[in-house]
Amino acid sequence: MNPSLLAGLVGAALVGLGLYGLIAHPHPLRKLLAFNLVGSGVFLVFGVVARRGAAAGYAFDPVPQAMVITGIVVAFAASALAVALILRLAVAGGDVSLDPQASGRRDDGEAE
Amino acid sequence: MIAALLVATLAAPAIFLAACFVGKWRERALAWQFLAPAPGLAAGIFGLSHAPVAVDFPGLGLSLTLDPPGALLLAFAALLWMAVTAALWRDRAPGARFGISWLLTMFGGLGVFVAGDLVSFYLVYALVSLPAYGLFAFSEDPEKRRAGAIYLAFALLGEALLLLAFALLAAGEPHGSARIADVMAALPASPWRDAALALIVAGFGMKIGLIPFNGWMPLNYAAAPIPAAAVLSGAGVKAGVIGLIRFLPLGVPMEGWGEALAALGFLTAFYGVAIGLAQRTPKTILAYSSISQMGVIAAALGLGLARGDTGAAGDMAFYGANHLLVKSALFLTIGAVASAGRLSRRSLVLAAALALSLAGLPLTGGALAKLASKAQFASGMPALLATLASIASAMLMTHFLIHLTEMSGEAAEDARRETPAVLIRFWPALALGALLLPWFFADAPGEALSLGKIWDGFWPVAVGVAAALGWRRSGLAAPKIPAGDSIVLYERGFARMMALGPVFETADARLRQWPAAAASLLLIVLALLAAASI
Amino acid sequence: MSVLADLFSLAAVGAGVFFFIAGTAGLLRFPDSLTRLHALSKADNLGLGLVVLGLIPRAENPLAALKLVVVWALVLLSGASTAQLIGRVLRRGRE
Amino acid sequence: MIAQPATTPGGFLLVLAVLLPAAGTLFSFALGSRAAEKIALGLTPVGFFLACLVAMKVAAAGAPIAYAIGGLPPPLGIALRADGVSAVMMVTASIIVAAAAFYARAKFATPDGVEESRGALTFWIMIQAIWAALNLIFVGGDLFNLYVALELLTFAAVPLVCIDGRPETLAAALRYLLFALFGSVSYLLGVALLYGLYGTLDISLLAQRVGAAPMVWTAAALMTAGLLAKTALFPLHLWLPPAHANAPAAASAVLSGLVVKGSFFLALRLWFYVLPALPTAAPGAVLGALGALAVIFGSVLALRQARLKLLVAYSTVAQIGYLFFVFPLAAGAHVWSPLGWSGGVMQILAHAFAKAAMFLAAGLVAEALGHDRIAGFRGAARALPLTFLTLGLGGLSLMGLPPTGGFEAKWLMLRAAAASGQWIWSLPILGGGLLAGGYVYRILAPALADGEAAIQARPERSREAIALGLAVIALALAFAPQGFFDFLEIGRPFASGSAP
Amino acid sequence: MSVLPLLDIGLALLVVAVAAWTIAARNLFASVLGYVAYGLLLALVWVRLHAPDIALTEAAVGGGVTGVLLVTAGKRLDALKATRSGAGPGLRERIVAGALSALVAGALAFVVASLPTPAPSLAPQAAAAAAGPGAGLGNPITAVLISYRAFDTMLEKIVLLLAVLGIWSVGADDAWGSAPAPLRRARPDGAMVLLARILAPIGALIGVHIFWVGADAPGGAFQGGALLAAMWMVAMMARLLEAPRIGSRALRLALISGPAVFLTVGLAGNILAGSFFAFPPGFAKPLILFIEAFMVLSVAVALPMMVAGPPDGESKP
Repeated sequence: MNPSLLAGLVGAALVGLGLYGLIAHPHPLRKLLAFNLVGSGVFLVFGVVARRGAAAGYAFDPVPQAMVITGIVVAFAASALAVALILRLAVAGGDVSLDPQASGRRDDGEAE
Repeated sequence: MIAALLVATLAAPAIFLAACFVGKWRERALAWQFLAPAPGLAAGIFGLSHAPVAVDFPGLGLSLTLDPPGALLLAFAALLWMAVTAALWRDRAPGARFGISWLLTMFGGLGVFVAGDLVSFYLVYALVSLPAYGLFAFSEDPEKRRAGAIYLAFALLGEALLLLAFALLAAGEPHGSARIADVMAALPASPWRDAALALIVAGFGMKIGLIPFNGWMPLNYAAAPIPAAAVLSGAGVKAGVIGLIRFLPLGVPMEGWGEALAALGFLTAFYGVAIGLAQRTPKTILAYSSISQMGVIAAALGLGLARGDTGAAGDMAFYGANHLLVKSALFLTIGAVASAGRLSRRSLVLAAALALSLAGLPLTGGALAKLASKAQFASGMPALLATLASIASAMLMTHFLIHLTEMSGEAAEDARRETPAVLIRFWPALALGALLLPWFFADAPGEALSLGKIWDGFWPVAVGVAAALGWRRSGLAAPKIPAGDSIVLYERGFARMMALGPVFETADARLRQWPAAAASLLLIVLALLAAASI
Repeated sequence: MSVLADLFSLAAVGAGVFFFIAGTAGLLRFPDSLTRLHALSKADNLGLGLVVLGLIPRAENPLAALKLVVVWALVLLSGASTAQLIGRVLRRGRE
Repeated sequence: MIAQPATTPGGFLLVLAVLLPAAGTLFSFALGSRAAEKIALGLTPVGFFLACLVAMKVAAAGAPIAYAIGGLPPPLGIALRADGVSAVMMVTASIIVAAAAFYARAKFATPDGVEESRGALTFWIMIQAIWAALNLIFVGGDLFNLYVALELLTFAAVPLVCIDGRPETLAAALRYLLFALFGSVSYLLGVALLYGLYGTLDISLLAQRVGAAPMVWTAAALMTAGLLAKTALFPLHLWLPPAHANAPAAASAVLSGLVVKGSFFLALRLWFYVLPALPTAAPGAVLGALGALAVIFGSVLALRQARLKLLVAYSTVAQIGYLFFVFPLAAGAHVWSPLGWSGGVMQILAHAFAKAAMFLAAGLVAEALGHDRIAGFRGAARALPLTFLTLGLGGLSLMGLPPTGGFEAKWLMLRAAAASGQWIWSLPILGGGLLAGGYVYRILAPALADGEAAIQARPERSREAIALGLAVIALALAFAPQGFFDFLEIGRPFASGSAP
Repeated sequence: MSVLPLLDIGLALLVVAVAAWTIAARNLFASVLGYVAYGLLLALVWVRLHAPDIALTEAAVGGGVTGVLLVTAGKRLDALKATRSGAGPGLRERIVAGALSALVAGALAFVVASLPTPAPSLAPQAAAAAAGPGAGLGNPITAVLISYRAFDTMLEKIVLLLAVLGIWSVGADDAWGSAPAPLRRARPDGAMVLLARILAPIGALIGVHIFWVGADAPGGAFQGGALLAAMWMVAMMARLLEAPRIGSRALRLALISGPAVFLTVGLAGNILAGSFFAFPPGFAKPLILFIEAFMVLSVAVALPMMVAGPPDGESKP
C-alpha cells in the first residue's frame, strides 16, 4: 500500500466520520468540529491528487497544494464565524439548538 | 383601415387603463371608459362584410385577426359594453376598485375576439376571466365571497388547462409559429392532437359551464350586481364560445371527438334546464339557462366537428351573439321589473318575448339563431334532441317569468338598487333592440318568416310553456337543489384536500430538522450517482 | 568516525525513545493528574532532548543543528509553562 | 466546441466587474459606515454600466468574451468568461442590488452623532461583497475559483440574515452557515476528484476532456448536492424560510432574488457547460423530480403561512423548484433544448425581479402596519395602493399569468415538456401555478376588501416606487423579443442556433 | 526501508482513531481537545505527503489558531451553564446516518483508489513558469498562490475580512467600536507571562522568517502571518497586550492592507505588464514580496481578531 493511497483512504474515513458527526450531533460546536473533519478529509484528497501528480523532478503538483492552503484559510474563517454565532446565541437565549421544533422554540418570530 | 381599427380595438382600453395609473386622471378615465369599446364596434361591423384579415407584429410576437364569426361577436359585445358602461357611470360612480376590474374585464372581453396568436389570446382570456372577481366578490356577504373564491378557482383551473393545451398546440407546429391559424392547421397531424383537444374542451368548457364544470356560474350570477351579471353572462361567457370556435379543428372531420362533445353539450343543455327548474331566484334561473344554451352551442360545434363542417363556426357565432344580447337584456329585465313593482301587460309581453327568444320563438332573434343551428341539427337524433332542447328551454324561461313576477322583498330591493336608472327607463327600447338587432346581421332573415319555419319554431315553445304552466298548476314541488348543484361536492372535496395541509406542515417540519436535511443531502448524492450509473 | 557517530546517535535516540515510552506509560498508568503531568514532562524534556542530541551529529550544517537545539529549547519552555499552568489549575480545583 | 482565445477584446471588463465591488468592500471597511453607504450607492450606476457594456460586447461579438488573469491561460491560470447568460445575469444582479441599496437607505443610514453603526457598516459592505461574488460566479471559468466565489457569497449573506441580532435570526443565520458549509465541502470534494481525473478545473478544458466514468459521476453528484444545499432545493430548504423571512426586507430581496440563484447558476454551469456531452437524462430526471417536490411542498406551505414574509419565503422554496425543470428539459442537443434553456433562464430572471419586488413591498407593509400578519391586512390596499400593486404584479408573475416573465418561463417550459414528450413535468408546473394563485389570493383578497387598516407610518413614495419598478421589470420580461433568447444561446455548448 | 510503511500505517490509524474520538467523545470539551491533537497529527500526514507548506499551515491553523478558537469557545460555553442544544437523534436515525456516511465514504474510497495512472499534473508547467520571468520564485506553491491563481488568493483574503466583519456584527449595537473581550478574563499567572515574554519575540522572528523564505522554500505569507497571529494571541492571553478597539483606523487599515495592496498591484499590472495581475518581468519577485508583506500583516491581525470575537462593551477603554 503506497502512502498516497493510504492517505486517500484516511481522507475517505475522515469524510465518513465527519459526515456522521455532522448529521448526528445536536450541539452546533460539535457539528463544527465534524465539519472540520470532513474538510480535512477533503483536503487530504487534494493532497493525494497533488502527490500523485509528482512529475518533472517535483515531488508534488503545486496547484492542488495551493488550493488546500486557500481551503484551510476559508475553513478557519468559517469556523470562527460559526463560533461567534454560537457564543452569541448562547449568551442571548441559552439555546443553541439548530432545530427550533426540537427545543420548543418557534423560528417564525414576528417581523420587526 | 381595418388594421388600424383592429389595433385600436385593443389600444383604446389599454390607453384608458394606462390613464388609471395617474392619480388625477383615474376618475375621468373610468367615467369615460364607455368609449373604449367604440373602435371594437367599428372593427366588428367593418369586419363582418370583409374577408378575414390578420395583422402581425413580429417584433412583439403579437398578431391580431378578424374573421366574420369573431367580428359578429365583437360588434355585439362592444355594443353591450358601451351601453352598460355608459349607463352605469352616468347613474353612479363606482369606486376605483370596481372600475378598474370592469375596465380590465372589458379589455379582455373585447380582446378575445381579435387575438390572433396563442400568447395574446391567453392574455386576453385571462383578463376576461380573473379581474371579474373584483366586480362582485369584495363584500361582507359570505355568500358572495364564497362565489368569488369558487369563481376564481375555476378560472385559474381553466387557465392552467388551457396553458397546457396551448403548449401542446405550439409543440405540434413544426415551424415555431404561435399564430392560431398556423397551429390549428398543424393540429390534425400533431402527435398531441387528442390531449390538446381534451384540454381545449375542458378549459373552455369551464368558461361556458359545461358539466361537470357548471357549478360556479349560478353562484357567480347570483352574487354579481345586475349590470355586472349582464355583461358577464352576455359578453364574458362568449370568450369560451369564441375559444371553442377558434380552437376546434372544424375543417377536419373528427368523428369521435365531435360526437363526444355533442353528447356532452346536449347533456349540459338538459341538465341545465332540469336543475334550473328547481331554482327560485330569477338570477339563478338565468344562470342555468345560460348553462343550457351553452350546452346547445357545444353540441352544435361538436356535430360540426364530427362532420368537418367549418360553417358551424359562423352559425354558432350568430347563435352566441343572439344569446349575448338576449341574456344581458334579461338580466336588465330583472332590474326593470323590480323597480316597476308590477308589470304592465305590454311589458309582460316584451319580457316574455325576450325570454322565449332563447327557445327560438318565431319573429324574435332567437328564431334566427335556431335557424342558424339547423345546419348542425339537420336530422335524426340531433334534430330530435335540438327540438327537445327548445321545449326544455321554453319551460325554463316560463319558470323564469313566473318567478320574475313573483319576486318580492329583499331580492327585488337589491335588483332595483343594482340597476342603473337609465337602463330601467330605456328598458323597453333595449329589449326591443335585443329582439330585433339580430335580424340585421342574419344571412337570410327572410327564410325565418316562411310559414313552415314559423310553425317549426312555434310548437316547441308552445309545448314548453304549456308544460311549465301545467307543472305549476299541478302543484308538484321540485326537489330542493342548492344553487350551483355539483359545486357542493367539489367544496367538500376541496375541504378534504385542505385538511391535508397540516400533513404537509408536519412533513415539512420533520424534513427541516437538521438530521433529516443533512441525511437528505447524502441521499441526493447517492441518488444522483445511482441515476448516472444506470 | 562515522561509525562512532552512528553509534552515538543510536544510543541517544534509543534513550530518548525509552523516556518517551516511559512517559507515555506514566501518562496512562499513574493515578492522578499531577503525577501524570510529572511523567509527561519527563518525556518532553529528557526524551526530546536525547533525540535532539542524537540527531545533532547527523545535521547537514551547524545552522541545522542550531535549529534542532532551538526546537528543544522552545519545547522545554512551553512544556514547563503548560505544566505549571495545569498544575496551578489543579491545585485551585483541590482547594 | 470551438476553442476560444484566452483573452478577447473587452475581456478586461469582466475583471473590473468583479474587482469594482470588491474594492468597494475594502474601502468601505477602512473608511467606516458613513462612507460605505456613499461608496455602495455610488458604485451601483457604474456596475450597471459595466454589466451593460459586457452584454453589448457579447452581443457584438456573437461569442463569449474571455480574459485570462495575469495573461496566463488555463490550465495553469484562471480564465473569466462571459457568455449570453452571464451577461444577462450580471445586468440583473446590478439592477436588483441597486434597487435594494437605494431602498435600504432609510433603514441603514448611519445615525447622526454616531461615528459608525454596526448595522450600517455590515449591510453596506456585505451587499457589495455579494455583488462581487455574484459577478465572479457569473463569469468565473475555473471551478476552484468559483468555490472561493461561492464562499465569499455565503460569508456575505450570513451576517445579513442576523443583522438585527434577535435570537431567532441568530439561530437562522447559524443554521444557514452550517448547512452552507456542508454544501461547500461537498462541492469542494467533487472539485478535488475532477482535478485528480483531468488535471484542470477550467470549465471549457474540462468539457473537452470529460467522459462518462463513474468517477466523473461521483464528482458531479457531490458538487451538485453541495450546490443544491446552498440553493435550498427541497428537501434541503431547512435554512431558507427562517433566514429569508427574518432578514431585513432589503437583504431578503437580495438573498431570495439573487443569492440562491448564484449556486443554482453554478449547477447550470456544471451540467450544461462541463458535462454537456454526457448522457444526463437520468440525473436530470432526479433533479427535476426534486424540483417538482419543491414546487408542491413550497406552495402548499406558503398557502398555510400566517405571516407575509414567511409566505413569500416559502414561495421562494417553490419557485426554486421550477428552476430545476431546466435539467430534464434543456439537456442535450434536441430541437426543444433551446426552449427549455430559455424557459429556465427566464424563470431565474422573472423570479429574481418578482421576488425582490415582493420582499421590498412586504417590508413596506410591515413598516406601515407595524406587523405582517395576513389576517390583519383588511383594507390595507386602499392605504398602500402602490405597495399592494407591487405585491399583485409580483404575484401575477409567480402564478405564471400573462403578461409577466413568470408566464413566459412557464410557457417555454411547457412547450419544451410537450415537444420532448416529457409531459410529466407539466403537472407540477401547472399545479404550482394554481397553488400560487391560492397564496397570492390569500394576500390580496383581504387587502383589497373593504375596511380600514391602521397605518402607523406611511412609507416614502420613493421606496414604494423602487419596489414597483422591480415588479414592472418582471412584467416587461414577457415582452422579451426573439433576439433576447438568441442572446441567451451565445456560448452554450450544443446551442443549435435556432432559439424558440 | 521497511519501517516507513509501518509508520505510515500507524500514523493513519492514529489519525483516524483520534478523529473518531472527537466524534464519539461524550463531553464537548474532550472532543475539542481531541480535535486539537488531531490537527497536530494531521500536520505529520501532510509531511508524509511531501506537502511541507500545507503541513506548516495545518500546524499553525488547524492545531494552533483553531485550537485556541475552539478551546476558548468551549470554555465560554461551559461558563454559560444553561445552554441547551436539544436532544440528539434516536438510535434509528443514528444508524441511518451512519449507513449513509459509510456509503458516501465507501464511494469516495473507491474513487480515490481508482484515480487514473499516470495522474494528470501541472507540476512541470508550474515549475517552469514559477522560475520564469513573470514570477522568478523557487517555491512553485507561492508562485501558484500569488501569480497564477492570484484571484483565488486575493478573494480568500476578502473572505477573511468578511468573516471578521461578520463576527463583529453579531455584537451588541451599543458595544460597536469598542474592543473585543479579552481572551482570558482572569489576571494571568506568572508562568503564562513568562512564556509570552520569551516565546512571543522568538515566534515573531520565526514567523517573519517563514514569510521571507516562502518565496523559494516551504513557507509563505499565510503561514508566517498565522505564526505571528499565534504569538499575538499568546501575548493577549498573558494580558501583555489588549485587543484593539474595532473602531480603530489603524486596525482597519492593517486588515485591508493585504487585499488592498494585492488589488492595487493587480490593477496596475494591466498598465505595467499588459494584463491584470501580471507582474512586469524583472520586478516580479520584489513585487510579490511587497504584496506578501502586507498579506502577512493582514493575516496576523485578522486571525486574532476572529478568535477574540465581537466587540464587548465592558472593555471599553
